Amino acid sequence: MKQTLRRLPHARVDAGKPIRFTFDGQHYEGLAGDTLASALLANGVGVVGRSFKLHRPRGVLGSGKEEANALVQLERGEYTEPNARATLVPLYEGLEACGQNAWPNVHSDLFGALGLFKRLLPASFYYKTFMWPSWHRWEWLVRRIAGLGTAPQSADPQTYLKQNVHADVVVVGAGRSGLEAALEAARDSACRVLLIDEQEEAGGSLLASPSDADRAWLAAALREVAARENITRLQRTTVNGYYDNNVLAALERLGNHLGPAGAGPVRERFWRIFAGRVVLATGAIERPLVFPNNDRPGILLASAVREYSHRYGLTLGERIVFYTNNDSAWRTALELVEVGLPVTAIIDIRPAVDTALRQRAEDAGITLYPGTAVTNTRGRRGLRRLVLHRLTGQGEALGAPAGTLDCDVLAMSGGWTPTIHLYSQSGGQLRYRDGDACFVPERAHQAVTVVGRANGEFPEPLHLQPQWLTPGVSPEHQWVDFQYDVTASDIQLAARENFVSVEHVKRYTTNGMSVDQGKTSNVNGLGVLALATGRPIPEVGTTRFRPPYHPTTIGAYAGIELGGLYTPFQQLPAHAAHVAAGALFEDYGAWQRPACYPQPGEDEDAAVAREARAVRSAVGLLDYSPLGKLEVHGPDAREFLNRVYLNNIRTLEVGAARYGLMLNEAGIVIDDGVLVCLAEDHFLLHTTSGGASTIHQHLEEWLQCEWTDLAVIVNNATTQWATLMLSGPRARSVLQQLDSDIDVGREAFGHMQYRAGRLLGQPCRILRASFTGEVSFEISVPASCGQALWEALMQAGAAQGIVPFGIETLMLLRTEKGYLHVGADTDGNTMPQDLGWGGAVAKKPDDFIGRRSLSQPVGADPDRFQFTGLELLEPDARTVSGAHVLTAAGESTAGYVTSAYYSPNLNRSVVLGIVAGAREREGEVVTIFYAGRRQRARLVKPGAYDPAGEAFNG
Amino acid sequence: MEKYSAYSLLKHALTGHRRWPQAWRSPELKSRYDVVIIGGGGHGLATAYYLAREHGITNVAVLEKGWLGGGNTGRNTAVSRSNYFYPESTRFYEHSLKRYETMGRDLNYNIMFSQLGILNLAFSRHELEIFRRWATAIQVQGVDCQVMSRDEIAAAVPLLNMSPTARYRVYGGFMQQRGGISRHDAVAWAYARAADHLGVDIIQNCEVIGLEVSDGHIRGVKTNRGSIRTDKVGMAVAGHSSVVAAMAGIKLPIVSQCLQAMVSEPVKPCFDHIVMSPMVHCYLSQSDRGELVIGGGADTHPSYGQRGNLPSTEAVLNAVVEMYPAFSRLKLMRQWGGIVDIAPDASPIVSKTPVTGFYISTGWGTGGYKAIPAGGETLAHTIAHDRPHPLVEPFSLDRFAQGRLVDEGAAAGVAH
Amino acid sequence: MIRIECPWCGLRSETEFTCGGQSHIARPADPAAVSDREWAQYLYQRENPKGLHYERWRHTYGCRQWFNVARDTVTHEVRAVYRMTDPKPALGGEGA
Amino acid sequence: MDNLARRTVLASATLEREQFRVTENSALGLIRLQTFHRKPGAVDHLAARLGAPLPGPGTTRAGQDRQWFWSAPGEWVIAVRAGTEDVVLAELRAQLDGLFAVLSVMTDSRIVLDVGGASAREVLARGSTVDFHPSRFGAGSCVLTRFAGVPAMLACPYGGDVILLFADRSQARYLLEWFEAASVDCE
Repeated sequence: MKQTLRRLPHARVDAGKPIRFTFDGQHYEGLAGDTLASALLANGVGVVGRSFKLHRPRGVLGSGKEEANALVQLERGEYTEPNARATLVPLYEGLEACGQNAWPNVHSDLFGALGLFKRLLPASFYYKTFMWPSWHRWEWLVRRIAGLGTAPQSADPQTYLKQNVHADVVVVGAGRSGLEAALEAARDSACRVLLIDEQEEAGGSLLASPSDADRAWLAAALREVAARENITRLQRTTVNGYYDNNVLAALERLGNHLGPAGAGPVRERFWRIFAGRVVLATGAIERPLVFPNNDRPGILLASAVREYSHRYGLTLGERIVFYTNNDSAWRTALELVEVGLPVTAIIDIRPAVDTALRQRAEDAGITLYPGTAVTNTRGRRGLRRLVLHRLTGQGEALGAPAGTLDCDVLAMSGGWTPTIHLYSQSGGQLRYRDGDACFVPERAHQAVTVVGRANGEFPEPLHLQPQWLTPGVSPEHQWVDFQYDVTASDIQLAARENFVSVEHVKRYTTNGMSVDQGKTSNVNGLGVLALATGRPIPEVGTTRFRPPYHPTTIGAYAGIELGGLYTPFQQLPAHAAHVAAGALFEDYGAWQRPACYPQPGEDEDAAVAREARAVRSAVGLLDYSPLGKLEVHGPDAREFLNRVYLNNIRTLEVGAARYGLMLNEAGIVIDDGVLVCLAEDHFLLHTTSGGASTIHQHLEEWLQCEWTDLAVIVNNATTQWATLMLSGPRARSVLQQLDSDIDVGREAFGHMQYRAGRLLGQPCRILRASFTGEVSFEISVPASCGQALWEALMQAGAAQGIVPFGIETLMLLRTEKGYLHVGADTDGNTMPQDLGWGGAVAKKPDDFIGRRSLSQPVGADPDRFQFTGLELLEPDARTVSGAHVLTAAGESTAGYVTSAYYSPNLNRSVVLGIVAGAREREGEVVTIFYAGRRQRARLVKPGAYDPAGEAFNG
Repeated sequence: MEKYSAYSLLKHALTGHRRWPQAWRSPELKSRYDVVIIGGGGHGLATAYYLAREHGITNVAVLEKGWLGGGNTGRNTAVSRSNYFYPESTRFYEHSLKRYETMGRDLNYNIMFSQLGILNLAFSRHELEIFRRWATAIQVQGVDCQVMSRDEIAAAVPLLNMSPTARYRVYGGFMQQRGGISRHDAVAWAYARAADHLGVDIIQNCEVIGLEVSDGHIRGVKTNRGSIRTDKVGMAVAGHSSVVAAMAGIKLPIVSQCLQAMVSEPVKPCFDHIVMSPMVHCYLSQSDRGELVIGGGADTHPSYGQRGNLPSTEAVLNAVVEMYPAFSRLKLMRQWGGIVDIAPDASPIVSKTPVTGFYISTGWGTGGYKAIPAGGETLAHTIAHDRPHPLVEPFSLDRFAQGRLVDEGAAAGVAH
Repeated sequence: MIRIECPWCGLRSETEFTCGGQSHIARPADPAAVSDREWAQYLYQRENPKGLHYERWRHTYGCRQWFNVARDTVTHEVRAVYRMTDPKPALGGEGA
Repeated sequence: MDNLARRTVLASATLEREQFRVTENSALGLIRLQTFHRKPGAVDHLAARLGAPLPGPGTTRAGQDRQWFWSAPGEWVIAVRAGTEDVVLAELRAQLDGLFAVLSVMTDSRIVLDVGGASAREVLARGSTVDFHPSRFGAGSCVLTRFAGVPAMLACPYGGDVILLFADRSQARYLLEWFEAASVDCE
């Protein structure tokens, strides 16, 4: 019956504020304060969803988190949200929702025909069939039918914030017990209290109480909460996870009640809560009763009927009947009568009920059916009639028919399940309490207390008599899990096939695996299983609850750290200059560096070729700042470095520089670079670009954990300095134009030497090493001068034809020259002997990190992959890094191409690789394989360009 | 064993499914077995099945401390693939993949193996080069694998973030079309049903509390349900290997860590492949039920706590939204953790041990599920012949003293 | 989420730390003198107990210091925190 | 040719919202003092020579014309007026002559951000799990933490809502963009 605007007095909706919305394209009107579910009920919309497997027509079952039927597709386009619970969607102007998992719509769904084949589709039927001819032939069909709502097709227009918060006491749930606990804790003004409640407004079940006393109490409590400065209240916030060390995760809904139009940029806020003590006041969820066709629209939980009547002011039906196995539903029925709702009958499976309740019900003119069961329901898309039978004894068997009973609303109560999900996640133990047939907290594992209904403290005794399923009638249509269409017969079948562990039953029948995560079906399922296996419920046990308590927006876990914020880029000191020079930036170990500088009309290859020619013929400038610069200080610095490097550091003189290799303890080459001795107790250690912090941590770990007696301090000075590489035959003459106290003349400053001094008025350090094969100066100045130095050198070099060059050009140049690049030309198996350093190892008198591993049997394998040059035999042939070198027989791998470029300076391919036994096989011809193509190549010494090594002295 | 088929389903429908036989028995524990398998997960059950079928050894007990498939078999993301780098690995996993392709009919149990195809994505120039090396390695070994361009990837995964300005730009990738997902519980149940039918005793809720070893030989097994005499014990207890091996006085090169997986609420089909990426670390597929099945990396600290941890959940979902912006408004439904045993080279250990008659299958790391058939087959062979199966010779326990690690990560050049 | 009391910076979340695995592993005094098997044991063999584990962590995002943690690998409860140079405390309940 | 000009990292880029502000502080020069803290008494010797106690873990102290921040065991960051690093360096070297004390200028390796506004503490709590409540992070507090995924030092030398953030120079741009995204609701 429609009652859009006319609601009962006391209702917490605003009759003065009508709100328009649409469902499945139909226009409706609700009131401010409604949820989509209450508004749909107000408009007499019976069928709001379809079940997952059989597409049974379904109406609203509950009034909150426990809802298993009323799942809708909320909004459209980029704002769409599948599987939204109508009971949790606050109504807002212009709301658009559609039914799901149905065609053409939930009201008349063609897939509903599946219900006719229920017999053929018992639990896990799919494991027993679809094998012929193969699962493939069937899968496409099953895939199409499965699923509920539809995923968005475009990016989320809203964002999500993450917020950390620390509190001494965290209270979850702002019902009566939660409010009491929060106010109690807040008496100590030094105690930071966080009160969290998931509903639109605080109050919990008090919001559905018709009693003026309750409402007054709530108002007063909320006033006091507001007055307490040490209480922070988070409303519309659901605590979803309870992790180790009293860390909780919660989701605050900031904009969902305003809809796409009204919402700000932030949709939800994800809270990480660090709690001293936690109080869980999470209430309890009512259980359905299990009887034939108990899933018909019009059959609701009694607690939901109470909510819709008192909180939302709905009458719901003309004939409201209650069906229960405990006292709480009786009180609900009487409350309804008091506000004038048409409660016509109460059916109770218990033969005897508390006489006082009985008396009050009779006085209210309610027909009573004690010791009676509902054995069937009728009504196509809405409830019309109940079929009743007497129960014998304590309800174990069915007796005589008790006729039929017309009604349009059935309010059922199978008892209550304390909401202990979070408690269970916290590691707390549970105990099964027979009297009320529910699990209650037993022994906590963390600093948490559970209060109120969540702790099994019901305001008045339930006098419950469990009935897990209806005896004497077929279990086939007695639903346990409404969402996934699990019936009592499915659970019995599982037991019959010896799936008797509760986890097996859950997985075999999918009971409790639906989106409501078994909030209404878990305990009933246990009950049915216990009966089927003749075990008491405690022996059957319960499944473990896992986060999230309630499904949680994936975007909220991600927060703002997306796109450019997903992983921080590191920027070069002269970044702006590179942008101005048209750099093509790429990600090199989190550093944003120019790959090359394509000029108008140039593609990447052309740019690299041009830059490479310029460096060989004139001069080029590279921002080399990420070059690792570690400073090692202390009286024991030399001793330490001698243990760290493969090389003998004892003989390194002050002022001298030496190329060195570093291994890990397994003997694998992890880094190389130039080590400079600045003073007896001060060394400058260069690492591969991007390797600086890794190597820094490697050294720190040895100093702090193994050699704690060595007085050594290691600092990572990489970003203190901007380092520019000036390279090419004209490099020196360019540098000479800059005013400095360092003589960079050929004789004064030779290859592999280091100088410190001042350059254009700033401190500077210059290393003469070469990674290009040309004369190179690696010039470091304070980072904030990096851009100025870049500009100065470009200006000074303009006449000499200086060009900026990028990393890809550097890689081409060093490949031409045959210089090893650790990480590219080595892999996680490369040992020094594979690089020709076996001799150096033998010569070194002392132990060093990784040395012992080199003499394990693997180190002597003849077919170790060793660093080599490769010369493609076909003229003008090309290959790629990643191609394989094949064995002589040509059917398996004997190495890889690790660096491959086409050299614009030599006009042929330059190729490096690691190949089995290469150091002994120089001159041999091997086969290279890539993308189905084979090529022939000769193993040669690395270094096609300037083998004599004159250029870098030039 | 009653044959499962559309016909049997129809037949039983007529009697309301009240006559289905048990999938497996619940036998009493005997005092003597020829072989005792510790661990009633996929590997243990498969081992027992192959012992009985391939080697005629049927006096076998499988001891499970909890419920069948309750360990990592029931906690993984159900992916099977053989796109490995080293021949040793590829040979083994390809053998396993072939078994998956025929398992449904071999065991008369539909494990719903969907060969959706596994796509690996590269996010940098360097990674692309490594992927070329990797893909070529697979091809050289004659296994299907195709390198894919940006455009091909964009077409195959419409919801993937292909923006050229994305923090991690997709450079390319490679696909193993035969890779797929299956129903993990079904795999355990299928092997259990088949093994039971061949006479294997499957004992649930039976925890091993000790191993009897004297003069270097295994003699028996002590359980909470009594002692067993036996000369051969196979260990397949992922997530517990160090604990059980210690009962035989053996220390392993293993560290146990927690690996999480999670699923979203079910939605209509929108994701047709299995997509993985090392750099933006998550892997994703959509189950037949419609849930997005999501995995990531293992927690980096040793753990036996089979539960989720918030930081890793956030990290993997952060990666999901970065790669698939449209999934931001979907809801995470369930999340869980399993304990994985990881060897120094992240490769398995299927091996004899210093204790005669004690055989171990461990070190499956994050990839044990895909190895179930081959793992069972090779462990069964190793037990039956007291000699490693050729497929697992490279995966022996003594490879570490040789320094002959089988380190896939190292081969990819990403070890450092 | 694991919360660790850094000996210098105080109680922090695990996301600020790096776990370095088992602690108190003695590097052979003279590596050249040990056998391949002994060297491999030093490199790779680990206690990996279910229960109390002595391990080392680094406050990577804080003071950059390594220190020892005695932690239960099942409950993740941190039983003790001590410096690299401190002796291993006897806490009882060593794991299997 | 002219001398090399220094440039600030973010040039003049700032973030100004009603409740929240982030601006680059280029007035500070930074010096790091380190000693071998595992050697017994090492730290006391330094303090003795400097004639003033050094701030301990989690704290910062004001000295005349400089501010001391504890940044690791046996390690302090000293903030001085930009440009006076060499002077202070020389002075400290003289004071500490003969001790194992490593002094290095680190001005260029760091960005210093002034973070302020009524929402400052709330926004900071979006980037780090440290407790920024005034009762826990007040005047004289100095923490090193993971902030927005990168290592950072946060200090509250004078109390109130004025907080200094020290991070690596190469991540300055990232941090500014992070703050922009994290404070969308601070208008």
